[in-house]
Amino acid sequence: MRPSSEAVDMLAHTHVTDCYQCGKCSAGCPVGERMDVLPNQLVRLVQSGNFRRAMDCEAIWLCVSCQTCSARCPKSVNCAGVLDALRQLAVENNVINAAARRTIVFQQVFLNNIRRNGRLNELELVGVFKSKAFLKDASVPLLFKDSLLAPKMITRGKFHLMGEKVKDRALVGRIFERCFAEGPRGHK
Amino acid sequence: MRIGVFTCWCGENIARHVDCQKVAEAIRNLLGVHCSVDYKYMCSDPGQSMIREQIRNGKLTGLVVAACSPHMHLKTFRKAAEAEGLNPYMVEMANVREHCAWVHHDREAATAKAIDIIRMAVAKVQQNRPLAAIRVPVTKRAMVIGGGVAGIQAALDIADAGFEVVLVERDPSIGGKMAGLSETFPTLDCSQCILTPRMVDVGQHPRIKLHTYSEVEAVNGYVGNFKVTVRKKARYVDITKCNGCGDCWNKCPQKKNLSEFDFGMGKRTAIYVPFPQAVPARPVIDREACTMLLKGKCGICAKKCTRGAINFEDQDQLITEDVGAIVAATGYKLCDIGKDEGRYKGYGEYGFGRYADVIDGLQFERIVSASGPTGGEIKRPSDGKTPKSVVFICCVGSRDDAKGCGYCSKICCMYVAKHTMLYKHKVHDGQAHVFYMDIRAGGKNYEEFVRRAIEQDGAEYHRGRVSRITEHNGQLIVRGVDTLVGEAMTIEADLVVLATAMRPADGVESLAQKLNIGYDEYGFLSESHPKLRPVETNTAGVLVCGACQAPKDIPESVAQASAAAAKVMMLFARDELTREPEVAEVNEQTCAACFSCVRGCPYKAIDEADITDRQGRLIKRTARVNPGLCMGCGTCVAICPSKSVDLAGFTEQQVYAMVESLV
Amino acid sequence: MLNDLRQTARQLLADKKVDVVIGYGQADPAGPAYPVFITRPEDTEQLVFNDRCYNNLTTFLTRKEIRAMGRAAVLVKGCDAKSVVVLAVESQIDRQSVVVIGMACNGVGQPSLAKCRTCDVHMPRHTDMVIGQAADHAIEAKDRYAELAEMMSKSASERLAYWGQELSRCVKCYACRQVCPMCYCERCVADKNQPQVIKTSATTMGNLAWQINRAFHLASRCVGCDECTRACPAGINLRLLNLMLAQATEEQFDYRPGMDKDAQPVLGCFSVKDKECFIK
Amino acid sequence: MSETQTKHDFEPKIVAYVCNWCTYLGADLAGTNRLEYPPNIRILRLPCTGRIDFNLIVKAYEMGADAVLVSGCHPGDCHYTSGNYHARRRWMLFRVLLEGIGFDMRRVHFTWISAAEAKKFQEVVIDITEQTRALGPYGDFRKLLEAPVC
Amino acid sequence: MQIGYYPGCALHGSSNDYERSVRVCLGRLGMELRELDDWVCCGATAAHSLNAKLATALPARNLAIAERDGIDQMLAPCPMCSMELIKAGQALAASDALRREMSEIVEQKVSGATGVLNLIQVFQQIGLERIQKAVVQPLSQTKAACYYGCLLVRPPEQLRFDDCENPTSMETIIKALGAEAIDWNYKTECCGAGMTMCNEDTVLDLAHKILTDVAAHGANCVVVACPMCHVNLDMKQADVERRYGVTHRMPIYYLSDLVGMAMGASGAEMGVDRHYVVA
Repeated sequence: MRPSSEAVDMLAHTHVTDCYQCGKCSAGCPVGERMDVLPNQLVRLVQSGNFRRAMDCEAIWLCVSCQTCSARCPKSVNCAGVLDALRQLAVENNVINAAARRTIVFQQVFLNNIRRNGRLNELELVGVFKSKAFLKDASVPLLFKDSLLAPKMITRGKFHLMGEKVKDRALVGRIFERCFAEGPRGHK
Repeated sequence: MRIGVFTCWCGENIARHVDCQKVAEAIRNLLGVHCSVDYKYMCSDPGQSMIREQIRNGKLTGLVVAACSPHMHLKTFRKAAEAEGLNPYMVEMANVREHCAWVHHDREAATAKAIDIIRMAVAKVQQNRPLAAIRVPVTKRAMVIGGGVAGIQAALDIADAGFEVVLVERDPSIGGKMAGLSETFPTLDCSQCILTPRMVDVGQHPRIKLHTYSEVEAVNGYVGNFKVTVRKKARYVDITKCNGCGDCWNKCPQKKNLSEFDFGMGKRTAIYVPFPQAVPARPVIDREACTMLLKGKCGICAKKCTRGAINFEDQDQLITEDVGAIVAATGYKLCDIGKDEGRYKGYGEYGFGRYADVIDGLQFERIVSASGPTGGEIKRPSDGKTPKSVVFICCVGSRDDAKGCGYCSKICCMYVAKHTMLYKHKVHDGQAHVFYMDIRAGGKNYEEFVRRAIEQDGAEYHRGRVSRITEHNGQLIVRGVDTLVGEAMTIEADLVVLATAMRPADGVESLAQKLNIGYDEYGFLSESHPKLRPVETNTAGVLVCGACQAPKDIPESVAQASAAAAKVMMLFARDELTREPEVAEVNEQTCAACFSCVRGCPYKAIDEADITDRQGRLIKRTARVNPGLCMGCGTCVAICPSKSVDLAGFTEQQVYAMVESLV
Repeated sequence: MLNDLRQTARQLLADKKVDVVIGYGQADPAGPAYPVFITRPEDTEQLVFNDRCYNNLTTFLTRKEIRAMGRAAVLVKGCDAKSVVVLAVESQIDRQSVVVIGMACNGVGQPSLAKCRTCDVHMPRHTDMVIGQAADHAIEAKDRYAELAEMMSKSASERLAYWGQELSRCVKCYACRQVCPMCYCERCVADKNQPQVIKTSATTMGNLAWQINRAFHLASRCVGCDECTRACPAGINLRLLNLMLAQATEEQFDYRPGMDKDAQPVLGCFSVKDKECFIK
Repeated sequence: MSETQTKHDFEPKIVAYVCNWCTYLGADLAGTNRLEYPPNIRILRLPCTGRIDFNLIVKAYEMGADAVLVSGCHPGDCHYTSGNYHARRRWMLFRVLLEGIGFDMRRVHFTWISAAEAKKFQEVVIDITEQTRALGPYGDFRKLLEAPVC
Repeated sequence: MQIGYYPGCALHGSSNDYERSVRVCLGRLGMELRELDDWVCCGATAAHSLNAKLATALPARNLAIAERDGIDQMLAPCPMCSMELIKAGQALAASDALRREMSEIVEQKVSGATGVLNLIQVFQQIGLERIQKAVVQPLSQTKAACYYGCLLVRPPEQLRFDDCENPTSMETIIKALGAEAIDWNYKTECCGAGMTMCNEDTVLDLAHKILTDVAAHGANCVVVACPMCHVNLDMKQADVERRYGVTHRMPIYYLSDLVGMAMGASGAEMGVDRHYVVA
């Protein structure tokens, strides 16, 4: 799906044109202070078709999906959904900046983990993510930091060392296959 | 019947595509047609003279003019007929210009169609019956509902023109919202100074009958002849005996009731006068607060009253007023954003109702007003401290489809600017911040006024909305954004004032139903035409003005009130009204009294009626049309299963004759 | 059940609560029951109730002759009970002054009439009392219109041909009008001649115009007692016409006449949200 | 150039029941704007669509109409506030009956045309005329008209 | 009383203290949990970020199992799981086409009719009176800050059980236990939730703000009903302290911990000893 405001509307189930730029989304955003482009500005970029800037900013990768912006929007624009959509479009269009990389790798590792096990194997997740992320971005501290916590976690019984697996893993595999059949986003 | 048919050439307009002579020829042989002539310009003086001559000489009893659209000249030809003593409703037009000559260029086909059109008209006119215009007497007395600035203006205008006015006000005093305002934009003149003399004028006017603490219970009748039932709520004070000395309210022990006039910012007693300049300056007992009425204990006011005006046995009274016109001026209220109410969702994120120092615009008016609970000193509600930093937030509830209303409340931009100025004039070291989305200052001297607030009085304007207000150690933390800078911002404030949305006053929908007038999805009363009939409604004789129709400021409300008053005077300038006689009538012999028509009539013009014999015994029931209310749409005709209703001018006979002429 | 019925009727008459009981009598146990108008307590032994009690007796409630007899009690089956509701809504009867005796019913006719096969009101509703207990019958809404679905599966010209054929047999005897509890007009539109709304000429068109009028005047009012169909000497299946409008009324307005005594009637009212996909 | 200049084998008869305040004025405006359309339509002016009884529609076919147009004000614009809403609901049910008895629904048309929609009026009339012309005379119905009863 | 139970990955992994707490607490209240057979992960943020269809299909698989096994109500103690299940359920209920498509993908008929409840709602179903009656050790020393975070109350169109700006349902329960619920400012602010792994900076910053406001309003503990909130406020608390040079020492309890302890369970029984910050 090429970037267009209709594409964003569809992905986010919303009407971006409804936004009248009051800024309430940005005012309430818990990470707004760290964003290079504010949520209301992102919506404006989508409105005016400037997707390159919208996809290439750090802000969309800082979003914590807390839904505060959508919940308070006086025009019921699903702002959090717009950021979700921008992230999807960025991946699809290969607009991957440093901020994006870690998150994308994490999410891919996460989904692969689910695809294999049906449920999350946290130890595997941490391990694979840290090593993969390190290969792509040297600023990610390798295993060390969390491994400081790991012994404590194990003593507290907070990890299944082996992790759990669902019985019908074949079905999980087929579900993934069907969902990815029409492209990485699940649709044409 | 002796029908004359007059086919007009309209110069070349009709004659170019329709062979008018051939048409006249063809029509001449129709049954009932006495004469059929064609002429170049029927509407011209010679044309009309010819028609009149034919009526005279040919003793015509019906007339068909085949020319342009009836919307163009039907009235012209009806007048001409009337001048010759022929009933105007015996005249019909056949539209052979707009519906034929102008749209068909095949001369043969157009001529054939023109003949068909005229045949239909001839068939109809054969079934026409003379009709007499309906005359209804006019009661030259008006009712104004609502005693705010709009109602006051309308009442005074009508009364000064020499007509009696009944003014009905729900609250104990007239004055409305304006009586509680501090100073008014863009001149900063004192609201009470300009309004209270007008209130006194109303109170003393020989032709204004004032019903305060009263509400409209029911409305019957029609233009010129309304019967309005008014509920006068029990006041527990006989205002004819009371002289307003104040002994009662000064001694009342129930002092902790929130004052409605101060929007809860001040307190009042259980027996009270809403504010010192009230009209009438007579108290009322709040039955929810008076311990005598609640528990039968106290009665101090009665003991103190030297004139015996207190009456705890007082009851609501229903009175009926006959009036010829009604002006609705019920005004507005501010959206209560603290709680959910139907489509309006509470603004939990602003903490209104939770934090004492988050107030609305009208509450701020009382805080800055010299007559207010703080005597005009700006003190915040929680601890009485003078706020050094005040944040004003625009568009709270307005322009907010998700939680409030989609429309712009129109007056807030101006009064927020005014608030910042009043604040700065009183707290010189204070700082006012405004969060706005757009500044809408269209009006004489309005834009200049807003600029003054910013340039001279130093209000800080930030373009953006506020997302959340929290409280920390008595400070309000306002989290907003300045979208022009592109930065979220946090302001620590001592007081936050929300410019909340203007909504129609409570109960306006039920009043609209009683008056049989429309209202929009928000409850604002509907005018008849947004541009050309801005104070009329779809019910003749009912007018609207002020903020009950849409958000408005004072000058607009007053202008509209005078406009409504002028419409009332127009109505009262004549002794009787004439109405088109094309109204429905029930055949009471065949009516089966199923009353579907009563349900369906858009004007509530059909009543259920009893037919009785001389001894008063019920013979049968029937539907009956009130010709004063009927507007002639004919919906009842189509609804009636036994075809016992018919519509004059478009009777079943007439319409069937037209269709049948098409064979 | 029969004893209860007779006892109730006797009591109502004896206590002067009513002046007449409109019920069913039967001379030949194998033949159909017929309406009887009982005015004396001792005559209540004539009353019967069985699966031959076809008539919708509520039609008599609006008849002048019956009104002249005074206050009435009327026996109703579940289907007939609905017409009482409609008559009250349409101001034709004062519900307070009529005693409505509901009779539990498992259907009439042998075999059961079409309406009984899709009936979901074997226990009458909105009555003053119900005598007896009916068996439980589970009916799905779509079953009510199954017969119609079959007809609607034909093409338009086939349907027109069918109705042309059927209505060519109509003799305009107005038996359908006579038995219908909803046809209470003092002067039927069919008898109006200035103008003549319905053609009187002996062509199928005149019959069609009459049946269109009858059916449409019953739109969202017909309770489906099917008396018109039973009364038709030509055996025209008038029920189908009524079903068309009943189905549309139920689908569009979620309304079934006579089911809810407080519901607003469908015609003579409107909603701004009414569908209008057929209007360009 | 225009449709009407060509001669056709069959010229349908079309009856239009229109509201005085919208569609009638729309047709007036079509005239003022000289918007040409086929001359097959005969317009009957009624105060409001609320006045249009279903019997009038039946009557039109009885009188030999090949198609009928019923037209009034858009929802919300009724001169009498709600006549068109009543009409809309009635037509909705009436159509069901017509369809049920096998009436050719391509011969009955409902539209909203405002006083300003001259162009729409023209287009509607052209459409209906052409469509009806293509359908030919309503023979099935004529048969009923003439068929004597058994 | 029996109710379906969807633990989700967290409760079977690093937040198994939460599962233990929920099981013990609800068990004492006579609520039997019937764990969903062979449930799969809800997909969490990763699914709806990367593949919209998968974000419906994974929850649909779980809803299909629930329908097959006749479970009409199901507790999902993790708000993330709960929201994903609710969103999928609502989407399924609203669209014929989607029901058909999803039934094919998950190879089982699914209609989306199963009710999904969060922990607070389950307590509400049990009833305040019943909880109150079960209290044997009123928590009179506890001054709790109830922390809802984001996904318990947002998006409000989907989750309508409490006021999204000023929720009070947890407070009501806490008060029934004899504890004091303090009013504070950050109860619906986000803690960073799923960013724990990939954006630690943000998480520490948000957690710090929350913990600071809690302390400023005089609370002596925080109550949560979300495994992610717990991780960010409890496990990461030491990091917050180190980074901002402050001492919070603020114990973070699950709502079920407090209910359980008020009913007489020991801290160890509720798994409180496995928390990082110990009271």
